[in-house]
Amino acid sequence: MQPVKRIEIILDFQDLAKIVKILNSLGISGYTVIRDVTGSGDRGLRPGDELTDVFKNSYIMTACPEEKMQEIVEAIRPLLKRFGGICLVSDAQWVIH
Amino acid sequence: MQPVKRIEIILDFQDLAKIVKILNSLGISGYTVIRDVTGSGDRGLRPGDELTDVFKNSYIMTACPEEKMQEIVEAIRPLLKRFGGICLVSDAQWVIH
Amino acid sequence: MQPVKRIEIILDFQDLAKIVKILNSLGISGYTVIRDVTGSGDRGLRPGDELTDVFKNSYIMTACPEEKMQEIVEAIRPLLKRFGGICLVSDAQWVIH
Amino acid sequence: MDASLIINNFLSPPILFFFLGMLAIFVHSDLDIPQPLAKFFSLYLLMSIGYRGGAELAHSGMTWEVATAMGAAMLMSVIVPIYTFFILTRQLKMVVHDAAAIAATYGSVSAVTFVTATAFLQKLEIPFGGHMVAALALMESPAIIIGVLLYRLFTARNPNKDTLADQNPANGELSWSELMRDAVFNASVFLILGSLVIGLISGGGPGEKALEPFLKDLFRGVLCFFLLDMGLVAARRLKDLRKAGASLAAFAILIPLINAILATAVAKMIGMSLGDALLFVMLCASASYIAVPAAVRLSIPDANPSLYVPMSLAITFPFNIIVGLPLYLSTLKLFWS
Amino acid sequence: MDASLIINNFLSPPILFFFLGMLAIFVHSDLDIPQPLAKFFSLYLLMSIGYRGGAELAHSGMTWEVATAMGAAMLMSVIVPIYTFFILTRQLKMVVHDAAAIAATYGSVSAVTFVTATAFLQKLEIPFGGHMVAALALMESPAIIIGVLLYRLFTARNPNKDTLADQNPANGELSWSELMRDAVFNASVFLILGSLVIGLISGGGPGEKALEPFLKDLFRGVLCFFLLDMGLVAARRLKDLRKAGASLAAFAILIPLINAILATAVAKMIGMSLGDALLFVMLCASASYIAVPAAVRLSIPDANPSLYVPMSLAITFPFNIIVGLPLYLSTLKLFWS
Amino acid sequence: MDASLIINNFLSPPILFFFLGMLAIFVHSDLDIPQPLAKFFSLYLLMSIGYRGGAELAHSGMTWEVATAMGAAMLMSVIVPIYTFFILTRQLKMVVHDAAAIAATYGSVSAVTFVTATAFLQKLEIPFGGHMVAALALMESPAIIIGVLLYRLFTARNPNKDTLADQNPANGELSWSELMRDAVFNASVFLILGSLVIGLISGGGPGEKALEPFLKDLFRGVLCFFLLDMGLVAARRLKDLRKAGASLAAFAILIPLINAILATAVAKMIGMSLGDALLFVMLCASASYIAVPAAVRLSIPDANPSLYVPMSLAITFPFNIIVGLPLYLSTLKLFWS
Ligand SMILES: Nc1ncnc2c1ncn2[C@@H]1O[C@H](COP(=O)(O)O)[C@@H](O)[C@H]1O
Ligand SMILES: Nc1ncnc2c1ncn2[C@@H]1O[C@H](COP(=O)(O)O)[C@@H](O)[C@H]1O
Ligand SMILES: Nc1ncnc2c1ncn2[C@@H]1O[C@H](COP(=O)(O)O)[C@@H](O)[C@H]1O
Ligand code: NA
Ligand code: NA
Ligand code: NA
Repeated sequence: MQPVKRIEIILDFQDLAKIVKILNSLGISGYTVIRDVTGSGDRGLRPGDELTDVFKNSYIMTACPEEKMQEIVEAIRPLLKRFGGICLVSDAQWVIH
Repeated sequence: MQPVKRIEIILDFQDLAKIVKILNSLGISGYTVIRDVTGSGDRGLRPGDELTDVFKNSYIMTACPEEKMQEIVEAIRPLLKRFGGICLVSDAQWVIH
Repeated sequence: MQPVKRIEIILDFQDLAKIVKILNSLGISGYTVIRDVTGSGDRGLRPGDELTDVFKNSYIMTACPEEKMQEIVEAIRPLLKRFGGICLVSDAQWVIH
Repeated sequence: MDASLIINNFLSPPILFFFLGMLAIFVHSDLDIPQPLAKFFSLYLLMSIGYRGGAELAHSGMTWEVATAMGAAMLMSVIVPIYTFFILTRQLKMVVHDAAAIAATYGSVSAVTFVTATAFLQKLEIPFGGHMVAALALMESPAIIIGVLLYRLFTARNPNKDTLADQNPANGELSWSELMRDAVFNASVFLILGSLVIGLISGGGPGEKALEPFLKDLFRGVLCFFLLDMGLVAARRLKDLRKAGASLAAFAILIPLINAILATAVAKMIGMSLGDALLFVMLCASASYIAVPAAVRLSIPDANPSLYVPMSLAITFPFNIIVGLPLYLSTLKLFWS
Repeated sequence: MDASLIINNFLSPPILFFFLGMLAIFVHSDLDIPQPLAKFFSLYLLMSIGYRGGAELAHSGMTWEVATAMGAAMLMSVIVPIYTFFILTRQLKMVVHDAAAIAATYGSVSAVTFVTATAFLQKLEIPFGGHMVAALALMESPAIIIGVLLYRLFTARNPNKDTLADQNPANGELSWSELMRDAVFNASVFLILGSLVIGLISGGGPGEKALEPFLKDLFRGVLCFFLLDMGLVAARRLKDLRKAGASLAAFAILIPLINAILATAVAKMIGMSLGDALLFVMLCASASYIAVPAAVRLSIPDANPSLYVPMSLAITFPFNIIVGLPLYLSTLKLFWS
Repeated sequence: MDASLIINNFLSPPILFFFLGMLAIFVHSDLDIPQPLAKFFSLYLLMSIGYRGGAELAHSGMTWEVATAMGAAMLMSVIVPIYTFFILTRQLKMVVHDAAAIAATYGSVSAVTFVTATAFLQKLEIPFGGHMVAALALMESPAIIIGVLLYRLFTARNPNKDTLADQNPANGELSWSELMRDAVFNASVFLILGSLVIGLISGGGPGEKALEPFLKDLFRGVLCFFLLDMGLVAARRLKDLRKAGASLAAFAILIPLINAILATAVAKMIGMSLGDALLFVMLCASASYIAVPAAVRLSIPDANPSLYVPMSLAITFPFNIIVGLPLYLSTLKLFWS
């Protein structure tokens, strides 16, 4: 097993493509997405029950080497600042296969 | 980045509103929900394939300051005792933005 | 609270049953599943927008005692080697109830 | 017994699609109906049956016939949970909480069984009254409440309860308001009753005609699709039956038969029409698997759902729509002709 | 005023199902329409209305009547956001970003309101032109663009902006291409316009006939189901209205009335038929809750959605379909007879 | 060549909705069909085509015509994967695993292409036999099995295999039972065959009539909706084609043409009717993108899905339904008149 950083980002459904673009531009090709997620945050409740996809969230998780983590976080931070959402970083062990 | 506690709760779909109520009553306005989750636990398989929403789970995650964590856990524990479900707490770094 | 290992596995939707079988055979009856998950990895993009369920992922998480973890990881590793997917292990505290 | 009726039902598309769903599980096919669709189809069937029942009731009006049917429905949904509870605890030596849950299950009704029966009657061109839909809605809840009362009556007070029952409502006693909400305002009762009232109000007007293509013409096709899904789910639950054991499996077939006999007698006594009688018998013979689990979960928390769910879903439901439907009708015909 | 028209509308199935949805929330029923279904039904309604509008336009052809209707639609969707913006900022002392978002909301239109109005006209057998669907599509975007322009015109430059506006596009200025995409190519405008063009091309041919059972016959039933869901969502948003306050709640009813009067005058002036006039009035009176939030989110990021969404969804929409529809028609009838 | 036929097809609603879907991606619209709905529509189309084929077969009975059609279907689904495999490995110097997967793709068939062709024939009022649905079901699996056999025949034994092939079944050899399940009992083959059998059993009876509004009348409309989604998905896959390169793109158009010529010859030889011949040609020209990926994933694990999926989904499928359909029919007309 190999230590990695597990970065979780929760943000507007409609900003998902922007995050994926950033990850791709940083050469990160491994990530997992849960498209339909609801929640609540600084910008109030996002119930996800409307016809428009504006008021729901998406979840992205990527496991990356420690040295890549800082780079990703820096690239994502301005997006979160502008559009809202959160980003958590935690430690994990990658099962090598 | 700022250290936080990442609390994950998995419980019956129909108890979701109760957890949200508890979080609100504790002044926690940041959380993320995945409504449709299946699984298995002490109360057997919850396949989520029936017409009734009784046999499926929901997932809630909230990232909170360390000092809030204990309070949340204590408020949730009796609910888990009565209705089933699990609660995990782990460490994470919140990306300040 | 009791320290546990949090094992997350992300793999092909169609291999989900295999993982559940392995967990059952190891006596693990507690796990949570998110059936429809998309993502990208070594085997390219898995957009989850097709009629066939072949190009989408599932997510399984199980919290288990430390001593069980190694056993689970060893049982799962050959599956990941053959069919793709990832497995992450992290630390968590189980809220006893 | 009218064998052609049985074969005829057996070979009708809805039943065949139910079998197809079961077969898919047995041969390990990856056939799978997305859950939101299955849920939509059940909502559609409830809305369709409710609206059309209400519209028909608007035509026929409230009659003596309607009142007696309601009374009979009420009666049966009180009797059934009580007598089955005692069979379960006395004869089958079952613990109180499971007995109460199973009694509620068999006292309450299955809307899908009812819906399948109406399609069967329509095919045979046997008329039935719109008020039977009201009977269906009426019969969903009482048995649940009686089941919970029996549970509370026959359960010794839990000595640990006092330590738990602190200020926090999560620990507290049974919430009657929650029970009422789950038993009376659960989605299926609510939608059937609501659609019935809408049908009553707007039936006969131009609105009824405009809704026909959606609410009436598609009905049979949607039922086929829906029973395909029910077949998948029922087959998946079959393996849970091992836990239930042979005596509960027998119970899941015998009680519907007994209830059908009781219902036949009651229907004859109050002079129901043949079509109404069949629907009434089907209601009494059917077991709930939607309303009951929702209400029982909180009110009889120690009841084991892997007993009462597969019993009603994987035995009683298939038995009723495959064998029961033609069986009950041919029996009724003996007395009604 | 034609009271029977109001009662008639009040008791029509689509409106009754809307009430049923609201009631479900008030009695805490667990009735819930799966979101993918609700989304499908809205796509279906847009496709149906678009295709049938296009097919009818293919029959009638492009006439002077069509051109003036388009002109009137364009005019109203420019005037409304501007005058409402000044009412909001001057009279109601609202901050610019919220005023701009609300102005865009009331300048743009609600397809579901339009669709409900067409069902209402069909029931009353009042004819209307297919080009009104084009007017609907035409009216969705301009108000959004005007709202954004007003916002940018009346907002003092943010001093922090320069530090943010670095190379990274995520920090940069408003992306006009993104705004255009959200305002003009958003799913609802795109699908309505696309279906309209397909209807124009293939209308009259055998294709039109073959699509009727799906696109036309099911329309009313799907509308009922859809309004059931709209009732659920609207009732859930009602409690957000407390934040909006009484003056905005009044705004959400008065502005539709004013717009309806303006639209009546314009429709009379250009000599629209009764059916077209009602649809035009409904469009002007309606407020957007699909296209606007999507576009406003990026273009007026500081606008508070818990003001403009519940105003349009939980007040203006129900008001228009329940009271407005028969009210506007009976007013129109005074001038058109 | 009958140019009017091509234009006519080009302007038919299903094809236009396919274009609309592609356009939505090109203009970056946020139009999106929820995946559960797209899946439901594909299940619906399979069920509809299966049931109606079976019902028609019940009317016509098993004839010599049916038997020869089945034989021809079997023959083509054996020949096509073999000859294409050698073109791919010899002419295009492709590695064995990708060649085998592509050969299976082009040997197997696309139910959606077939369904679009039946709608096309119905519009032109050209009759066709219900047994062609059986041919469709028959042709899905053999090419997959042949593809896997070719792969195993032409792949040098992997020296690492022995270390892997321990007790754990996850590491072991190809599971033939899994392959059979994926190839023969996959959802689409299973549902088509099952519905066909149900149609055979219940066709002609009152059940058939009652299912018509759902299974028949809605067909064309659902097809439009479904092709709208297919357009979205196909356009999203287009960019993957860059990886495939020009020679594979050419392959994805030429092989359908060659298969169409072969199928035309076979159809003429065994004396198929014009309608049956067109469906047979469409089947042979079509490439799978549902059954094949499911089976190939485990059986030819090293095959690259970003080659065979976009080839069939983004080139061959659009080519066949837009250009192929009228092209093949006008060619057939030359020989059949
Ligand atoms: N403390 C938190 N814990 C978990 N999820 C959060 C938290 N804060 C925000 N979120 C998620 O991030 C989304 C956007 O947050 P915000 O931009 O703060 O409105 C919310 O709707 C939640 O789904
Ligand atoms: N050890 C575990 N790891 C992950 N999820 C669990 C675990 N135990 C229970 N769960 C989840 O919690 C739900 C309720 O658990 P229970 O109340 O034990 O039946 C299960 O259906 C699972 O989704
Ligand atoms: N580094 C990663 N971080 C998060 N998820 C990943 C990562 N790598 C792969 N995955 C997930 O695992 C799936 C299968 O990965 P693979 O077998 O590498 O194609 C992907 O589609 C992703 O959902
Ligand atoms: Na019963
Ligand atoms: Na407006
Ligand atoms: Na082929």
